[in-house]
Amino acid sequence: MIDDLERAIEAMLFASDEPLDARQVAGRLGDEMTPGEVRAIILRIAERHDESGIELVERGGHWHFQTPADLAHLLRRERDDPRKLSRAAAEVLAIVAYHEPVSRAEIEAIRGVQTSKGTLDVLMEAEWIAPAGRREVPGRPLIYKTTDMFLQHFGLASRKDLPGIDDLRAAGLLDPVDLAFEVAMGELDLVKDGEES
Amino acid sequence: MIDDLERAIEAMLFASDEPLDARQVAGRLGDEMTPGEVRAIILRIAERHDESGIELVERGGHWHFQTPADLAHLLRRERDDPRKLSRAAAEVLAIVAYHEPVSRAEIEAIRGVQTSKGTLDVLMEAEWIAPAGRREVPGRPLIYKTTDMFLQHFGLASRKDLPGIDDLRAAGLLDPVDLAFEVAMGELDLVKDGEES
Amino acid sequence: MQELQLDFEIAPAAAEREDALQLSLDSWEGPLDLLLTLARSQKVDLRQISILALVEQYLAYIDEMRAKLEVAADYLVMAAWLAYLKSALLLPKDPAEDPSPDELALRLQLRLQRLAAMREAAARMLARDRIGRDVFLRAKPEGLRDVKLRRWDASLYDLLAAYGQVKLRTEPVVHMVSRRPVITLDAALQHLERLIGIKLDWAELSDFLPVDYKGPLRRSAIASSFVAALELARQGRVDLKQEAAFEPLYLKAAGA
Repeated sequence: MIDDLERAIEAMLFASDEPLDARQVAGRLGDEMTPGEVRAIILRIAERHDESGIELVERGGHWHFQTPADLAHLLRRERDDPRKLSRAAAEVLAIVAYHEPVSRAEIEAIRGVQTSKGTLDVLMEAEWIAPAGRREVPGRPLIYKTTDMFLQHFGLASRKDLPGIDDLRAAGLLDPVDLAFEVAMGELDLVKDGEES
Repeated sequence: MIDDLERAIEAMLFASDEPLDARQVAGRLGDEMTPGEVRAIILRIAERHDESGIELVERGGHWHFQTPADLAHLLRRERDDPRKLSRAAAEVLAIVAYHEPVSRAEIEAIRGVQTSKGTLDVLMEAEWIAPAGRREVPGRPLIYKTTDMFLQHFGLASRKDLPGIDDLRAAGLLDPVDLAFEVAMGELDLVKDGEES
Repeated sequence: MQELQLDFEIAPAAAEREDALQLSLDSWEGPLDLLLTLARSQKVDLRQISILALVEQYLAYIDEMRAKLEVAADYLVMAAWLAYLKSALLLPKDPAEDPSPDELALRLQLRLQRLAAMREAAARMLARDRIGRDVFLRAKPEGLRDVKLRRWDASLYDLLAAYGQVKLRTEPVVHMVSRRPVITLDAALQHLERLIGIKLDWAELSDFLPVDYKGPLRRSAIASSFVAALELARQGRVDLKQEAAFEPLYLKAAGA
């Protein structure tokens, strides 16, 4: 059987919006309890919750309820949310990889279309590209390069492993088949870029 | 000794910023527990906290921890000031709760006065009532019902716990006047018939 | 049913019921509310109230009010109706009258009972242990969070293909139309002219096509042979016949 004082202190600590020390609790109880007596009861409450899904902990003399650290994974559930990289982002990534370090303006010059900020953000979020200082030209634009994570993800030992232009041609990746279609797709990506930003 | 599953469920209910039902808890545990099994454990946790300064209560199938009502005097602070309800709003809320689902016209028939738009708005803003479709009668009026938030706020495990609802129903006081009138007239006729024979 | 005083949280206008008669009409939620309060002053169960006495109370109250201030229309409408009810209740019963005054009085009583029931229910509901007043939740729960870890998918092929496209897009464009498998009209004409002399009787157009034409080539051959057949017919060198639309087309050498 839990006595009324213990119930009252437990409820107080539970409902309080900040950790309470023994003196504050004694003050709220409004009678002649000493902080020492309150502290003894608080320890009893803490012991009662030992090994349960709730714990009463002391931080700098102040007490508060929390969930045990070993159960934190239940409170924060992480879920994978895989997404296909957009064509625009793949192009930007390829340009950074082949031409690094490059500024955004240079990427745009190579792609022949505007690149939204969102596209670069996506690649930085994926940790495939990272800023690599500034180009010492007027405006001092940020320049980007690929990361180790990039090499790892694409199974490359180093940037030198990227196939050259001739290799790409030999692999048929530069064939002008359905060029119009590809251009049309490029325009679609532009629309997507606009949405991303 | 409290087992791991019980600890986990207790921690979840304790950490959650809104009441959880057994299905949500089961989903978060991510294994093959059925809601029924989870519920059995929740009941065990609730029992463990019985008579303490923290209680685990069920409201509309959802569970949350709160302080026991008998300790209110220790915890009540001036800033704790639940939404004050106008008399009109309190009556409309009661009518929705005891008669749900009801249309505005039906509420007005009971109160004998028009309900200002603001009254329903206040109750919807508090999330105590919500639209519940339309009545399939001419004009297809919107009908309202109470929410889980309503049950939580007023400490009701379910609508069956509404004070005196069984008595009111038995006394026919939740029936419309027309129906009650037919019944009353029928009883009168019966009495007359009895007198005649 | 147990009478409960209204919760203190209910608007102050309603709080002082006993002194209500001294208050202005703003205190009432409409005529039915006023009637209910007056009925309560009879200190009997609503099922036993005297409707006649209630009507008189109401009319007297409204009269008093009208002397002091403007009374809202719905209170006056109720007053007029109650005045009618009162006279009907007092006059000798007319069995032909429908609805009878007793029935009207019963309806009024039933309405008052229903409103009273809800008023008490509201008071009892507000008196329950309410969150934030009687019971308290954790002030700052940790909260349960669903964190989505976004993972971007792309293969090396995607990367290289994308680079190929960039290169192509920026290279000068040369349009080339690739050859597609077709049977030209000239070829079909020659073929048909040659065969028309061999077949003597009506034969289907498709019988004139080489059997090794398959797929798109065969479709092309049908189309060009059809046009060739029309051309030969125009020149008077073949006869054509068809039973109906979409039926097979037959041809034979003219005059054969």
